[in-house]
Amino acid sequence: MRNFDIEKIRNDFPALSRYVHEKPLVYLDNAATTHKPQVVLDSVADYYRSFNANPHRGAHFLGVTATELYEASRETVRDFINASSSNEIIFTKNATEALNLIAYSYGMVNIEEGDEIVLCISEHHSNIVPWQNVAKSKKASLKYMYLDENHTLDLKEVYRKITDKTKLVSIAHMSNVLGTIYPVKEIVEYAHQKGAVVVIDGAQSVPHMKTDVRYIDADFLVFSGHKLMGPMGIGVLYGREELLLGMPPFLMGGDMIEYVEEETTTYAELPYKFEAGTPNVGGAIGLAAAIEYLSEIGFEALHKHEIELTTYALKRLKELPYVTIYGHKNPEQRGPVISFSMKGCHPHDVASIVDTYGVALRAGHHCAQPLMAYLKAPASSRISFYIYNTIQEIDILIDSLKKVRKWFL
Amino acid sequence: MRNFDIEKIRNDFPALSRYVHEKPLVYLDNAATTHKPQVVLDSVADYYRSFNANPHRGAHFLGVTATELYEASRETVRDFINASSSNEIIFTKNATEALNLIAYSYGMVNIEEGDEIVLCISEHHSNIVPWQNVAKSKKASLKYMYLDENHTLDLKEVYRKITDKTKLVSIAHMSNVLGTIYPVKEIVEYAHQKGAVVVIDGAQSVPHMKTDVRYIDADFLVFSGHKLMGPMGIGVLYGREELLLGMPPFLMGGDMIEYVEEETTTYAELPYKFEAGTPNVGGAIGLAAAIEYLSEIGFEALHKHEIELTTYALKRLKELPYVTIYGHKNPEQRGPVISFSMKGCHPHDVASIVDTYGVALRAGHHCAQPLMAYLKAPASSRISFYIYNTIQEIDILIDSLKKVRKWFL
Amino acid sequence: MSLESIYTDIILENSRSDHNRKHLDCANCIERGHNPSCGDDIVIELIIKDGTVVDAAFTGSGCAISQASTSMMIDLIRSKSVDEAKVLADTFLAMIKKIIEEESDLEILEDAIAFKNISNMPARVKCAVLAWHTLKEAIKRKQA
Amino acid sequence: MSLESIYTDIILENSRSDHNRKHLDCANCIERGHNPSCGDDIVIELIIKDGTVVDAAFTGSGCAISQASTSMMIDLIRSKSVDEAKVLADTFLAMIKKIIEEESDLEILEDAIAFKNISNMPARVKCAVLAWHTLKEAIKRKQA
Ligand SMILES: Cc1ncc(COP(=O)(O)O)c(C=O)c1O
Ligand SMILES: Cc1ncc(COP(=O)(O)O)c(C=O)c1O
Repeated sequence: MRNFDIEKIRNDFPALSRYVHEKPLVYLDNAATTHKPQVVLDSVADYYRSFNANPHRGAHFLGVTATELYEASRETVRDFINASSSNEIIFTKNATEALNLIAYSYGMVNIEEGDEIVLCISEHHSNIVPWQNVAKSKKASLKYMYLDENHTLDLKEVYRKITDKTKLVSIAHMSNVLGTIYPVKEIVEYAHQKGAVVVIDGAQSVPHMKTDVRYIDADFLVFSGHKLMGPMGIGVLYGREELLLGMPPFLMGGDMIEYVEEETTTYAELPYKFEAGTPNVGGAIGLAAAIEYLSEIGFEALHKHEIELTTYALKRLKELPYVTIYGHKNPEQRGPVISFSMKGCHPHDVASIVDTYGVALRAGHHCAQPLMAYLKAPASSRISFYIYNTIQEIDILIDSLKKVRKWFL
Repeated sequence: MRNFDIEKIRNDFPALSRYVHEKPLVYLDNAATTHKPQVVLDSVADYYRSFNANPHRGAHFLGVTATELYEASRETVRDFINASSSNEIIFTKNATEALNLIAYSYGMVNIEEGDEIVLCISEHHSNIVPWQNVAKSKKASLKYMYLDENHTLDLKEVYRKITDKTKLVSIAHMSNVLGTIYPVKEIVEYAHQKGAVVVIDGAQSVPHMKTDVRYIDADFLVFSGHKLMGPMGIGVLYGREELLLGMPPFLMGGDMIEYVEEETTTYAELPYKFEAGTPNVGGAIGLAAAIEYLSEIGFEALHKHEIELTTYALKRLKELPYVTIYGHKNPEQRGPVISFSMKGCHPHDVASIVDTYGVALRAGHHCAQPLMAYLKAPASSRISFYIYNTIQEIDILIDSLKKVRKWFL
Repeated sequence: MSLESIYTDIILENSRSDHNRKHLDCANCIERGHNPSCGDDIVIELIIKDGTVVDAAFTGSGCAISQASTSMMIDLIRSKSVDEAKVLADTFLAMIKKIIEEESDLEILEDAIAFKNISNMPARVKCAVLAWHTLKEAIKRKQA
Repeated sequence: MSLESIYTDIILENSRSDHNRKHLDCANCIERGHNPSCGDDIVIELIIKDGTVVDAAFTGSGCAISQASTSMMIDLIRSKSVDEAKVLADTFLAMIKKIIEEESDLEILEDAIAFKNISNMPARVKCAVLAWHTLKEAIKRKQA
């Protein structure tokens, strides 16, 4: 673990020194996407400047090197989430593609009429719509686990909803709206007793906390590089080898085949079976560089920093009587994501006005409409922190919220 | 059109000045992937350094700008292929995903038992395996158009294979093995008479020749950014608006929805309906920069240069009595791709040996096993040129092939 | 960009004003308009008789921009002919797109001219035009 | 990397030699091995009697490396016991992976030591090991 020097860290991120509307950027939209440290940008550019080639196909030096770099990135990811084998790491374009891959290649094949798919009400659309599609096609039913008054998930609700009919449970480890961290290990254990497989949507959690797929005993885990300081266009699907082996391929084409004849095709081994077409080698290398950057800082230091920010932000927000905060009150029970509403000011007006003070936050349904309907809040404002945010930025946020309030008084 | 100054162009590509095995790199594997000019790398890095955000969701400045840049890239692509509307331009991760999207969302829905899907025998696996899957699922049949002795496609064969039963024809505009340019406009016209839709695989052609989807009257066109000097991880699906409107979405999740309720979802308008999850904004910007770079040089100058290279390469290869060249003898009838075999030397040995002289060429089945089986050549060596290759590089190639020959005498 | 040019007094006042926010008993032309991406969701209700918008009102929720724009539109079209309402909508949309910039050509929009600068806040253009697109859709359907 | 260290005379000679390239009339152990990505495709045929590889041969096509490696393997295992053949295969694979580097431990491979440097040409490692993996697979199946 390297010494947590926030000034030094901020200097690693070129975007953070920019100005917006003549104010220093205060970027509090990290749950949507994170900024990239210079090392990530450099590692991608270096790859293109020195080694760019189509991997897995070339006997020439660039092709061999591109293959090695791509596979080394896979190994970095494997190690990062402690998978048993790099055969279990499939590169996709984002978490959404990974969830769709599971829905098409596992869900459509294994879920049958009358089976149940269980989700949490706070899922992101990417972890709802593919399952609606499976449920509809297969005449299975979709069941939601609802939240308690702390906006967290009571295990009693888990035991109620997961039954012998449940074939698949898919749940985010951390809600992108509420920040709630769900007890996925307990959910997996119970679901496995009931014979269901469990998909963990790690889009929000993997960037913020050590994720050990073997400890959680997850069947599948997905996440996106761009929320973890990596480039856009790269995501990860982890799947237990045994499950992946039994699944038909999803995207088909170059690189995922063994033999193609006019009428029939045999498929390549894992992980290539699920990686059709020219892969995003630059993206994988950038993701690996981001993981290395993160690992150098360490989750322990990151967690300490984020807890500090979240605690302080919750405290300051609570000082504003016109603000309602969603989600768990205890910062230890949540990730660095806070949704709130302001009496008399619509979230979109909040976002537009604080933007003129340089503050980037998000307003809307956060791709979680069922949750918003459940909370009876069509929209909310959301702030979300990462490694490079500071206490001073929270002060600027609070000042700007006070100014918003003035407009609407 | 800017003056075609090969020295200046080569200087734009950092990778071209590198050495391989202590020899200057002679990169002749452009049909696999192309190198990137510095402007492309810069435009991507600038985006991340200055504007990085999740588009379509933010009211904040970075989000608005990311959206504008992403949509401006879409407009650049629209203009590049002369589509009527930017609603017809869907960003994917590569050509393979685009072909799969068509196969799943159009093929699986519109092709029925007894229907026929027509391909050319020279298709890339990415344009075969998805259709095998549709044919198998739907009990439709797959028919191949075979080549004549010039390794081109006689229109008589087209008229023979496309019948009233044909629902879909999918064909590469240019073969990635033979370089053959197929008469796609005539094929589209005939297929339309027969009531079939036509998919053009432009992965090889779009980087080398002006492609006008309205002139060709294509129903669908796909291509990949990385073969056109753009980054990896970005591809394009063009579809006629009328067809896209009628198709169900493929990948599902964030950004492609209108309303999500617990049980049901309504989908967003075009093009968003087909773009689930966080898009590769950096990739789209890089692709647009590559298109602008290419447009500045102009297809006319590019074509002139490539014809010169292809003509010279064919002439020099013909001087080697132990070399057999595949594909059309007339350089005007083909793109800058030449496959060949050398008597007594397996293509993989050729590739490994010329690699030690700095020459990068490809050996193998080139993801076109059915073609290779048809040609009765399990593997071939392939060279492929782009904007930055030179006559001197062809001389180095020929010298290195002579050295290969010596090893095996 | 100055916030004052967007969140003008007139817009803020209208966003808070509830006088057009109601149901009409005998509405014969009802249209829903929504921006799924930000959640603005309104329903406009019109009573059209002999080519005239006899009365108009709206319900729904959204940001200050969308609510003010809707309410000001309702004020403007009430008692106007359907054709005049259409011209107003076209003029408003042309103003936003900066196709019409002459003050004199915009006079018919009265207070709704206040939205002239919304294009300086691109993320909010959709909010400002929502009601007007909905109106055009309503009229088109009524006349079909 | 020098080409001479890979395309050695002994490998080139063996790649051209056809003396092991044939079918065996009474083969009782036949195994196909292939590298789909590069197209190398061989079939090895063995006659195994009382735990001994009485005869061996191969057919198929591929690059010089794969063909030479296959032919040299056939020469090496002919008349050896199945257990010795297994040890040879393990030793060869360990040599390629640089797990065994001592010359003295590699002596049993005789001329096949010529492939020692193939890891300097990573794209071709698969070609060199194809026959040996196929042999191991063949023996495993025979013994199962
Ligand atoms: C003709 C053709 N079609 C499709 C593809 C697939 O492109 P990608 O691998 O970028 O998806 C390629 C290139 O590999 C190709 O040459
Ligand atoms: C919880 C959760 N799941 C899935 C996603 C989808 O990620 P992506 O858009 O990168 O595919 C997101 C982020 O948008 C998310 O927050």
